[in-house]
Amino acid sequence: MLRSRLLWATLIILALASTLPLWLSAYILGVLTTAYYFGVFAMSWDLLFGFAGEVNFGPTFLIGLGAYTAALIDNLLGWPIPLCVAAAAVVAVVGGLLLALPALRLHGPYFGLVTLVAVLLLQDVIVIFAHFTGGEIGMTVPDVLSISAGTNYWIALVFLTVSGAALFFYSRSPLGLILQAAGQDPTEAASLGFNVAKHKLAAFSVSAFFSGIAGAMLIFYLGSASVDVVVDLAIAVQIIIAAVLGGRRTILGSVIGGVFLIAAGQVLLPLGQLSTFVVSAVALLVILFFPDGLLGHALRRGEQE
Amino acid sequence: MSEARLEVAGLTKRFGGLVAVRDIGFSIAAGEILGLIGPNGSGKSTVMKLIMGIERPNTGSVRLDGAEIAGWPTHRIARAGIGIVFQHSRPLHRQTVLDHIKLALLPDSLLRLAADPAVEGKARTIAARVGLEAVLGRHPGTLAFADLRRLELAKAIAREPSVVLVDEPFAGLTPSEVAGFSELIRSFRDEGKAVLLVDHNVKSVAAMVDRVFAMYLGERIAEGTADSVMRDEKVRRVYLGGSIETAARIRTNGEQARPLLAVEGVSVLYGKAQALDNVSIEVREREFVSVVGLNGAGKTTLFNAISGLVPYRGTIRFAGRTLGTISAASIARAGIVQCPETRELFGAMTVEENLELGGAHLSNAARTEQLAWLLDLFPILAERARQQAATLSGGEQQMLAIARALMMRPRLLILDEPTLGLAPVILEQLSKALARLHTTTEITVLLGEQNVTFALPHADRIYVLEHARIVWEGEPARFAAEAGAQYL
Amino acid sequence: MPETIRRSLWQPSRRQVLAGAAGMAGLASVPATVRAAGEPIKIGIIAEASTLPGAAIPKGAQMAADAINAAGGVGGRPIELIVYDDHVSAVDGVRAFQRLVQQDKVAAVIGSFISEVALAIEPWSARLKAIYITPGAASNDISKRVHDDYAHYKYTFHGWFTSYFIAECASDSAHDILVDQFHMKTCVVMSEDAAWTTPLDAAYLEFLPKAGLEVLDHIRFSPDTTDFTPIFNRIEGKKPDVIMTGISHVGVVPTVQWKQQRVPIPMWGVSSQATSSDFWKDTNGACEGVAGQEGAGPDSAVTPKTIPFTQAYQKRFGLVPAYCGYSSNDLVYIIAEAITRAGGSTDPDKLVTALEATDYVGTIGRFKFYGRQDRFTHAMEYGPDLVPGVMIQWQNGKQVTVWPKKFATAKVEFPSFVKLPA
Amino acid sequence: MEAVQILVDGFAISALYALGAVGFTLLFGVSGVLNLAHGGTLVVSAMIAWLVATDLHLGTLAGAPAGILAGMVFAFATYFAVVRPIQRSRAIPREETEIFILTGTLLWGIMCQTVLAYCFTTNPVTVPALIGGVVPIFGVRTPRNEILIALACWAVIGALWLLINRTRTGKTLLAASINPRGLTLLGFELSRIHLLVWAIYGLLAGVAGVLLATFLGASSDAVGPLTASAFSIVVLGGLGSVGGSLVAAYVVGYLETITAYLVAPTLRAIPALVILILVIYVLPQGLFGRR
Repeated sequence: MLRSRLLWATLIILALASTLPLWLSAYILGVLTTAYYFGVFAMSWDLLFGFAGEVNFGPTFLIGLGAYTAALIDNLLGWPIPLCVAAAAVVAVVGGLLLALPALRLHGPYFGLVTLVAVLLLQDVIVIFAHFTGGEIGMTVPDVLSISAGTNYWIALVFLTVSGAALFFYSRSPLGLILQAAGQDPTEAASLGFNVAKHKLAAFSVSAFFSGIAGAMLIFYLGSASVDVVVDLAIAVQIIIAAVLGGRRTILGSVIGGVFLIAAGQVLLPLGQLSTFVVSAVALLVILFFPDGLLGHALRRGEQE
Repeated sequence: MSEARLEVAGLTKRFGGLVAVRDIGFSIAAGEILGLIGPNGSGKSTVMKLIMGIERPNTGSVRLDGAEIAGWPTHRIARAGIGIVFQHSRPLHRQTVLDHIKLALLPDSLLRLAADPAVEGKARTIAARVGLEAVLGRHPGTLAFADLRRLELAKAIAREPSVVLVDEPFAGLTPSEVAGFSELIRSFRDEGKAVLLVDHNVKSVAAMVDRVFAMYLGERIAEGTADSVMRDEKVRRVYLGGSIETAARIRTNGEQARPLLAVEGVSVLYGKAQALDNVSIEVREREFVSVVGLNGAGKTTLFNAISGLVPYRGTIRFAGRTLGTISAASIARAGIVQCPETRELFGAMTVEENLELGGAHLSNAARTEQLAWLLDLFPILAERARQQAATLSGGEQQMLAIARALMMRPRLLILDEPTLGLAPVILEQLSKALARLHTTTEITVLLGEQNVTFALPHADRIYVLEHARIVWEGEPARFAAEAGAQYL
Repeated sequence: MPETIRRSLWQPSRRQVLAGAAGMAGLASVPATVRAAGEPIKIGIIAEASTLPGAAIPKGAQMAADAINAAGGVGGRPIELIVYDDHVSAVDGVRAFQRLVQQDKVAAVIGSFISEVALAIEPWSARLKAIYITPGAASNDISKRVHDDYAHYKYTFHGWFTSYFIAECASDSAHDILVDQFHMKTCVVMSEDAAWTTPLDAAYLEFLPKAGLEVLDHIRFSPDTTDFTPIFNRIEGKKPDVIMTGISHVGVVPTVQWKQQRVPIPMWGVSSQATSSDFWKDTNGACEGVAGQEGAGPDSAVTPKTIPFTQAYQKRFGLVPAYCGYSSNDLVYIIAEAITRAGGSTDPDKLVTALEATDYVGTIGRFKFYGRQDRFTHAMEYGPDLVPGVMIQWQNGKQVTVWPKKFATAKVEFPSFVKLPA
Repeated sequence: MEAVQILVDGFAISALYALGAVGFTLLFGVSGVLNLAHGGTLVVSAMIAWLVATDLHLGTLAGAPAGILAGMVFAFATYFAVVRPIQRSRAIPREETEIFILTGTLLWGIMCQTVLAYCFTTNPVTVPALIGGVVPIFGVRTPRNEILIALACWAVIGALWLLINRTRTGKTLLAASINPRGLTLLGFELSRIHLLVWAIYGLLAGVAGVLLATFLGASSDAVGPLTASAFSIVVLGGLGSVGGSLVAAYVVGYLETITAYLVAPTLRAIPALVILILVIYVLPQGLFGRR
């Protein structure tokens, strides 16, 4: 049975991943740490695109909201990290609901643009209130999760596992089923008695919840929050690419895509500027030749059996 | 017969200017099957959508067990007890048949993260009832067409609705499958459900409905038992255009004429649905041939195959040359020009511009000449020359579509359902125009119609298409006797 | 340097050199052409090859490393540079820094002329206890942090003028030339909205009045502004005698539009991109008359080392160094000396002590770092006898030094459309 | 006085926006493709124009055509390397072609940006204006070049209008945007029409790019922002509606200029964005949207 095989594979990979700190250099761990948070971003995006059928060009709107909320609270109120993260989650969810409202009215490129603009606006607001947010510079946070690469890695891995499990089971649960139906054919879903709006709002909140937390954790790992890390459209693009690369509608595939993007970017660092070029070129080729994405391809194979 | 489950009264729906449904009213009692029939564009599907809340009525009321539900959101109506079986649906690719049925059984709650165990059992019973038990574990992509329809049926009845709406229950099914479905639908009646069957024509549903409600151009034209409706004059005129007459026509060309188009053993599959089954027809030079058949019989598919718009098995030869792989556009340039059911006009452009585009491949001289001739053939278009195509009346649009096709100077003109949703007076004009084409030009015409009276006078030969197969071929004269009876 | 890349489109030979600037692998593995032997001393470089100043960092540093190695290295050990590009992104900068420290185990990191990036790296220099020196970022906060929390931040040094001193330097020059020679009385401050300009503007507002220029207005614009017409019009509305600029991320666009629109007011102050010898071509000569603060100019000997270095650099890379070229070169020497002073040890704490004792005459002046009591702890000391700073002006396609007097090679001239006070 | 200034300055900018957006919307209208590498096309033509005009010292008169040509070449590259493969791929389900084209062109744009940054740095380049100098308009000192740009933009847009409404070829484009199936039935090969529209797109974007380079300057960093602004203008005007995007361009252009003058240069972009969201929310099809 395919499902269980996927489960086993995941468990084995997790087991392996958890041993990495024992034999990998601090630097590589650092790269993987960011990659894991990135994976959560991509999974949350896939929940919206793959299941709710909403193309969100602005995942960084939710991430940025979370990240900056946490950063501001930590700086201004000096709350402990867990509280900051919790607050980040709340604000992100509110943002998610805001984003969901147009989603119920608009479709295709039109909704896409709104999400895009949401990011640009957030960016501008951050710059305007530079006095608090540090504007273009970004702001450093007094607290960090840990300075030990190992610990940071563990934290990220645990967080990735938890949110991965949550999102995966949500997507595979009855709710996920309904969501998928609603995303694919709202009319039919409605005539089966499902309140499409309700379920989409739920999906947006869940996606926002994890994006927000991940954003907050990321900046507590990096020790600083800046627009080009958690808000910039370039990041949003990377997230989308990661999800499509890993395989739409697979949730877990997004992690693979995310790790691939970040890792590739680092491996190619000696290429200087051109590293970005190579990564995007590879991504483009994958999209052209394996449109189902890496994991999606594997699963599709499995289904044919 | 018990009290009315579903009561519809004074239902009216406008889309912009056009009135799709005008003052429709009927009621269905528990344990009753009502057939809602009418040709394409008669508004019957809109009525169904209005009941389901997919479209909001402008005026009128819809009562379910006495409670007013008009204007409710669809999901509320569904939960109130109305189920619908869509004709076309987009199943989820990654879920199994069982998952799909389970989906329909799930509560609309955000808190139920795990389906309760009973669901599984229920789903299996339903599957067994509609005859899906054999394919429970398969993905929709791998299902036969009939099974997909069964799946739709299963989903619709999962919530045990007291009213079931079924859109074209038998479209694309083989006779044996039809029997099976009829059984199922009758069983709904026996459970005291109120059932609404929406279909193009009485015939297909006659066997099982208690009453029939016939619509045309958004209005009620007849209501009563299947037989009474079939005998109803209005209905006959809509479908047959009155008594079948066969204007005796002078043979312009005899058997010896060379065949222009030869369709040999052509079959077409839409996904799993057999849209054409080993069809062979022949059209000779300067001949007018009509393919008559009910909606969904496969006429449009046949024409699209000829025009190279759908992939097919079998061979199609035009003027001795096998079409096979040539692009649709080049087929059109080669001389087979189709004037489709949907007309495909350039709505935002003027009549003139539409015609101009039709003549784009001609030399300037030829174009002006052709244009003059057509404006003479359809004088109304001359008056409307500068008007936007979208703003024309249905009849005028149809004439424009035909004229635009003729601008290409086709050797073979394919006319698909030119009478669709047109008022009788327009039919007259079209009829005349065709007659003139026949007598004054070298053109060959292949006409697809469900309106036999329109088709007969313009035909040298007739093919009858039914359930994707050619079931009769012959001269108009023999049609009434041999095929006419079983046609409606 | 990018502009060489441009030329190199038809001089592929040069592309190799560039591989250095752009893809650092080339340089990283450059074997020390040396008599020096033994375990090499690794120094990390974080560059922005896609920007004018940022691309000068690895070049300047490489010149120093080669020279040191040719001269026998540091106590016999060659210097090896490991160079990464941060794509002008804070997070990439941090990653590059982590990689240099944790993976490549470098003794110290010279990196980035962008305050945003430097400020993001600084906390990591503290957390990882690794020496970090910026060769071109200006924000006061870099050294302010060291001052406020010395124990934590002491591993960071600031190898360039702080915004505060840049403003002071520009204001002094404005006083000597604009006020005394051209009788100017009023100005408008025009700065890009960025980390380094916040303190710069504050200092401008403090020094300019003292220098005799009344500040009529203070305009900040976002670095991605493309249309400067409204800004120039607003400035013109105030009728100032001069525009005091604070621009580094932008440069070409405002300069070109300034010329196109014949804005009758001269631009003076800081214009980092104007320090690149390619600025003339990028602006199609629109920069005629633009004056900007610099460490040293190509044509005047701030120290005996300035001109030889400039010429060697030009010979090797085909252009004169942008300002980070000078500082990066000097900083490699300074680190090398510090390691020698620390008895060859690369232990960070020992290095900090050694660096604090720095007294080195480089290409742009005499380097010292302020102590923990000074407000700009670990920042490069500014002053006539230390690193004096100069004003460079574009005249007929050449960069000439116009201030201070003792280094000046030409008189200040402004283009014809500029209206000067009677 | 300020009012006049805003009027004059806003005009040239808006004209440039309009020209930048028209090709984008035409492309969507006719072939249903949202080309998110649009900014790339503009910058490529700007850079090549600069390369020929300044770096090779051949002057603007040689640079401009070179840049326009480059724009067309890049447009075709986008079509053949990214868009067409996706459209023809059997592995990609029809209903998802759109998101794939979006992602694909997005990636293509990034690739283009990095290559430009590598060869030309992120520093903006400017092509010398064809005519220098300034003339006062109602007392506003206006560079002759800005006037030239406004005229050029409107000349090109006018030519496009003539092409679409007065020539047979143009009408087939219009027809394709209304009802492609109808065209096939009339014997037109859609593939040819797509080639044609990509060529026109490349031409329009090329001209816009070159003009941009003589006015505001263009840098590889501008690839993203240029795409975003064209995208928002086009959606505001209503996807596929050429007239709509002209209006939208002026709305956005003037909003920005007004903000820059009356509020603050830093806030320039914000009001336009807010208005955009509001309009789309109230009119989900944009100002003049058909679909």
